[in-house]
Amino acid sequence: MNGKTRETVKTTYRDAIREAIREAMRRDERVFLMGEDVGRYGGCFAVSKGLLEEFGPERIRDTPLSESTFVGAGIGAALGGMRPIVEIMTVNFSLLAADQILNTAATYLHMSGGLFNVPLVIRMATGGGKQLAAQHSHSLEGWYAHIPGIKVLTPATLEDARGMLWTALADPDPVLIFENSTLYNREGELSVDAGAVDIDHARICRQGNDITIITYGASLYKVLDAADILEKSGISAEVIDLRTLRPLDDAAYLSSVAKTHRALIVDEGWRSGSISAEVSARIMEGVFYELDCPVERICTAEVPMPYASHLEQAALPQTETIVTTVKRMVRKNG
Amino acid sequence: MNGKTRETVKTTYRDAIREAIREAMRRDERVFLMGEDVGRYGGCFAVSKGLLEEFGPERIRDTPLSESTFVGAGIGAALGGMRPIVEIMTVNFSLLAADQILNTAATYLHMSGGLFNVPLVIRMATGGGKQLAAQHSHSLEGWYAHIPGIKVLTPATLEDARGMLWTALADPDPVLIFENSTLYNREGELSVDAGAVDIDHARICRQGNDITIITYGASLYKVLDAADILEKSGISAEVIDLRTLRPLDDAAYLSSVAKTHRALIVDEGWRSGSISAEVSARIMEGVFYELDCPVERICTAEVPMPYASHLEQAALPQTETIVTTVKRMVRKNG
Amino acid sequence: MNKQETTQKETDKISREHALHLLYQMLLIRRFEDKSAELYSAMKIRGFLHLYNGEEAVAVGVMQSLKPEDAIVATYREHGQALARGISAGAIMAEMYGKQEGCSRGRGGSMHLFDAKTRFYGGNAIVGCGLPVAVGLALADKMQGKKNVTCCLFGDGAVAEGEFHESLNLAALWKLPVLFFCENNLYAMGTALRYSHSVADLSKKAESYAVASASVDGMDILAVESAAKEAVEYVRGGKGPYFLEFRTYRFRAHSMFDPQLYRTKEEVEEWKKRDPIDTFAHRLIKQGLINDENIKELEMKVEKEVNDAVAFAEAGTWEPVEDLTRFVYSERKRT
Amino acid sequence: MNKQETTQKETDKISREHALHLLYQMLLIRRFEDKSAELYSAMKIRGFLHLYNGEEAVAVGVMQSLKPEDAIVATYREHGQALARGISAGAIMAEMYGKQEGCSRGRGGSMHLFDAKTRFYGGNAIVGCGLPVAVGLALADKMQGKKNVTCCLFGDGAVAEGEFHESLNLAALWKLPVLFFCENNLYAMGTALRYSHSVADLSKKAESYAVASASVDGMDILAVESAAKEAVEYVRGGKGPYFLEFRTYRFRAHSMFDPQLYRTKEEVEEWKKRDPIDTFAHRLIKQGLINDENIKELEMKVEKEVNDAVAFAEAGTWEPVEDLTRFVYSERKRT
Ligand SMILES: Cc1ncc(C[n+]2csc(CCOP(=O)(O)OP(=O)(O)O)c2C)c(N)n1
Ligand SMILES: Cc1ncc(C[n+]2csc(CCOP(=O)(O)OP(=O)(O)O)c2C)c(N)n1
Ligand SMILES: [Mg+2]
Ligand SMILES: [Mg+2]
Repeated sequence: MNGKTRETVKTTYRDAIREAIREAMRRDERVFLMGEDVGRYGGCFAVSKGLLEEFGPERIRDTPLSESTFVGAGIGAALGGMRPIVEIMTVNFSLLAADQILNTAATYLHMSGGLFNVPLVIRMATGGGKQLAAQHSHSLEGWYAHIPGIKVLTPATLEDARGMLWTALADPDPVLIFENSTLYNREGELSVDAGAVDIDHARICRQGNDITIITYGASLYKVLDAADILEKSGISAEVIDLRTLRPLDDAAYLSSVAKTHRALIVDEGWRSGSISAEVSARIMEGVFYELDCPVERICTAEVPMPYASHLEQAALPQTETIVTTVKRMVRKNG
Repeated sequence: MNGKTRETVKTTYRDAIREAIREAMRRDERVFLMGEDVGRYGGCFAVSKGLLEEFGPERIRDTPLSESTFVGAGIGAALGGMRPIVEIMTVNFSLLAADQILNTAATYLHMSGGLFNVPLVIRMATGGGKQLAAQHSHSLEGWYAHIPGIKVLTPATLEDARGMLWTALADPDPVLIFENSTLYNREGELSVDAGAVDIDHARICRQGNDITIITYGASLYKVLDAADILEKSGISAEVIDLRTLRPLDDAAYLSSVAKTHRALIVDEGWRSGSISAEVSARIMEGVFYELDCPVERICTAEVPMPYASHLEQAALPQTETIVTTVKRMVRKNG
Repeated sequence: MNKQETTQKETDKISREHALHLLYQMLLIRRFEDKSAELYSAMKIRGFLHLYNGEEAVAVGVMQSLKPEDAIVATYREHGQALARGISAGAIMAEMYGKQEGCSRGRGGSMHLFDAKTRFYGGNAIVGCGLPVAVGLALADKMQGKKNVTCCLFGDGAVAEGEFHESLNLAALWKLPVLFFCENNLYAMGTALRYSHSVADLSKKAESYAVASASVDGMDILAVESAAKEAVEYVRGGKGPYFLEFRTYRFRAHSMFDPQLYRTKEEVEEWKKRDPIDTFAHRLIKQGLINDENIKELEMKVEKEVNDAVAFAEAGTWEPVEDLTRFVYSERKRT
Repeated sequence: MNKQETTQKETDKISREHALHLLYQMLLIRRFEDKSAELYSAMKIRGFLHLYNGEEAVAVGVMQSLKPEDAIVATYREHGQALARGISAGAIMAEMYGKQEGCSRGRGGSMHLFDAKTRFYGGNAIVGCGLPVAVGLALADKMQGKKNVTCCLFGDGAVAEGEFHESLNLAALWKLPVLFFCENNLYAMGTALRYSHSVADLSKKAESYAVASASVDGMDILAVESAAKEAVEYVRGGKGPYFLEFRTYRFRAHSMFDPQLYRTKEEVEEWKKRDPIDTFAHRLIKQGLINDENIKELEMKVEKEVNDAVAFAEAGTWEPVEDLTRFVYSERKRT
């Protein structure tokens, strides 16, 4: 949003992340990047391309295939005074490191009675839509948001792609950043002086009065498209990008729903026990008496992701479904 | 409940599970038990004590410490025609096998387009209350319930402890059974002919009119105690034991809430993104217009479990909190 | 023991018929892979596509010793294994098209080929995840008194994962009939072996579990075949697992998104001189077992089989969208 | 190399002062553990309690070569290491009481002792989880040009976990200053070594990662001390990681819930003949370095230290319940 008033440059989500890493490494000697193929290959989604050449293999570290250990080593390096950025190629592989994330990274500060904090940043690609099937396509960021002791960031915009990494690196505790892989090629304008962003607040991306649509990550663009379409039908949707899934910025969406009296949550995760369930429950708890109709959710179908494109697209939340759902919610309860 | 009309025997939750394993192994040659210390040690919670002597080391298999591999081997053995019961000592350790559970067990049937189902049963201890601190005490059953492709059972009663295992073994797909470790010593009467139980339905454990309290696992007893106390104050609570967290039996709790118009969910998991959030969201979606007041939740505090008893007890849901919460909900909205 | 060279003797011994069979299978894989790459560019195939060019001798050589009742667990780079195991090229191609006539109904795609008839248990795309599954399949066979073996294929990269360690230990401890077949193509994506393993000689690792092992030239179909045969006999004989390292090379990129910054063109060219198909064909011709004409014939047959596969895939149908949530849970009850 | 026997020469060389120091530390651990067991029965200590009786020589011997700046990563059976590292008995006892004066504020308990001053990074109760953390600590030291080493202690059971494999490989590949110190007490809970590992000689495993290694008699304090010293020098010299197997035995049950069905009383008695404290004391007396009177004195000093620890724990206070959700996230901002 800064782009409109300041000097901007055309870039992509991928490049924004790369520049964030580059600048963080230039500014702080303690920062380094570690993960599978981040160096010589250039990163499986080309995020770290060129960084090896600039920083060398000591700071851009290709690891063997061993997710549990290189995440655990990230914890140790963080404890030892470094500021590691650990890249896990894809969210599904992070399950091999789930023990280190939940049982170690998230508990260390607490188990030690406040002695040892773990300033670790873990980045990973998430999400479906690229026909990568059932072992490469899930959206588990909402699932990880269940865990106390970690923070969960889901940058949707170029500004957040660039700025959240810096804020995460300045955080004393473990931060997981989920990059939806369909966003890497997304182009846009970014302020030349874009820097660290706040990670404590959700953002109202579009003002509206009839309904609040709450979302995060790649779904944001589907929601914004839906809001454009709805506008033509005279429905004014307020759109909220949660940005951070743990901790949730309750005030942001509760006050919006208190204004619009209706809420729809769009979530690329599986429905049961999703972050959308949590947001719905909190709306219930926080502003029940303001609601004109039940909060609804549009999530990914509860199926391991199918390869075939028509099935995969049917599984994911879509603009059209958002439009028809909102129309039904608003009309029926107008 | 059968116990009241039929011949019963006094037993414990632990023994009920052991007898279920024993009988399943006697009846079906394909069934075997595998896990750390299930044999010579007798099981870390003594569930399998004596089974090695009866069935020998071929069918009661002590494994090396290697959660990912012995769970994966369970998947393979299931694919190969056996009916393995894999024991993971404690839910926290299951994270070492999270990849095999989510990426393999839960996806195989789907990835193969229906060719290969995985009739695997995984049992594990769950829950806090024994001062085992931050790496042994969590309640992640609700978290696992997020995953399509698996079923999640949480036996609370002796009948379910005994009967669910058999039903799980007859299921063509992976089933996770979570045994709350505070229940193992629980004593009670069990029908001598107790057998397989249905796992598709929640159970109304107590009829009531003023509020529906929905829970599962060890919290059931706290809820039942609370209901007794509430009765003395003239509040009639309906108590539902979910029994199965995936798939949820929506009809059971929705129809109850449609009758009582109030709902409280008591869940030993962490709050954010818990199964209680899902139930709350579904109540919102299903019977919003029947609600007299917002659905509330009592969950475990969002903190890695502290060792000190007074802190641990403060973290867990307690009868007293249930009582005061219900009183507030009913009185305020009477 | 090291089986780097096949002796002339071994080549001499094989029948003309068998030689043509091996050659046909390798040619089929090569042509199938090239066609897949074309179809990827034509956007008929999507997702991740990992091709097997250069490694054909491994899959073909290995499958010769396996019986129909044996089980196979492969990786995401498994077209070659699937074809050599006898899954029809059409069913594989249709799978990559995402058609319901595909061997996994179009749900799996290139990385998840499955087949019940040939006990082909994937197509597994989490590196290392197939090893424990293979151990379990072997355990099931052993407990049921079956004489089957389970053949688990995985790459050099997978050897670094913890599951390799756990699986070899468990299989050795329980003396299970598993073939751990490592396709060492020197790279895990863009990470060369020397950056993945502190000890580059992978068969050394097997020793620390007391698992029998050998290394073999994976570019030499006859060397592969004989080493695999020996391993299969050992394992089927109840002596426990066996680890074989096949030294091979992938000629193409890791997947379709790989600019190959991590290796030189010269290195690739050097390895191409050892092309498993060319060298084998050459040898057979030199021996007078076959002639150029025979090869032409094989190539035409292969061309037809691949074209038929594409036609089959093109003619395939889309699974109805209404069926989206099928195959999450079984529809039948257990028997 | 195998260091099973300490030569008489080595015993001769040590000073009386050092001998008394070693003896004191071992006695302190022994008494502390016995007291802990008592307090467990008295329900002052709860949760899981894993005692170190019989293994004292390992912790005490190992710590002698470590500098204050070095880091330690231990398991849930870590009272001995914590005491030998210099964490006060009172802070440990208070921790087990769940008091806020405990070294982890009562949040961790017996399995999670931590101390910043001595770089004692737990107290880790997921078997194997400490190894990657130790690798990372060593990486941080190396990247910062510090000459520290990280000492990672773990059991024979942990060697079977995948993280052992991954961690040794990574440490060797990156030549990191990690001491992998395996306390082989022959059992992982109730599972004897032969049921856990297809190759019982654990130092063999180190070889397959090209990690320097040795096995040493863990019941002999001087053997432990000298082997550890050598390993520390090697690692501090920048040569990469080192694996040491300490052959030891736990005299007590695995934890307080263990009926010990998996081993015989005779076996335990046989090992008790090699009690690291008795044998060392005996040797010192035989040499005339100390006398019975000295031992009495030490025992009284130990008794007092343990009693003071209990008194400290008893006098400790409970953290207010209102603070329950503290230490989930840091309260300070990063500097
Ligand atoms: C657990 C896991 N980590 C990372 C990946 C991404 N990935 C896919 S293939 C591959 C390289 C594997 O190399 P190797 O085992 O040698 O097999 P090859 O591709 O060479 O046949 C990587 C890193 C993955 N699929 N699974
Ligand atoms: C990942 C994991 N699995 C299982 C356990 C339960 N458990 C605690 S200690 C232990 C045995 C470990 O044996 P070993 O490594 O030899 O150490 P020792 O207790 O003998 O010192 C087991 C199985 C655990 N804590 N973590
Ligand atoms: Mg490879
Ligand atoms: Mg041990």
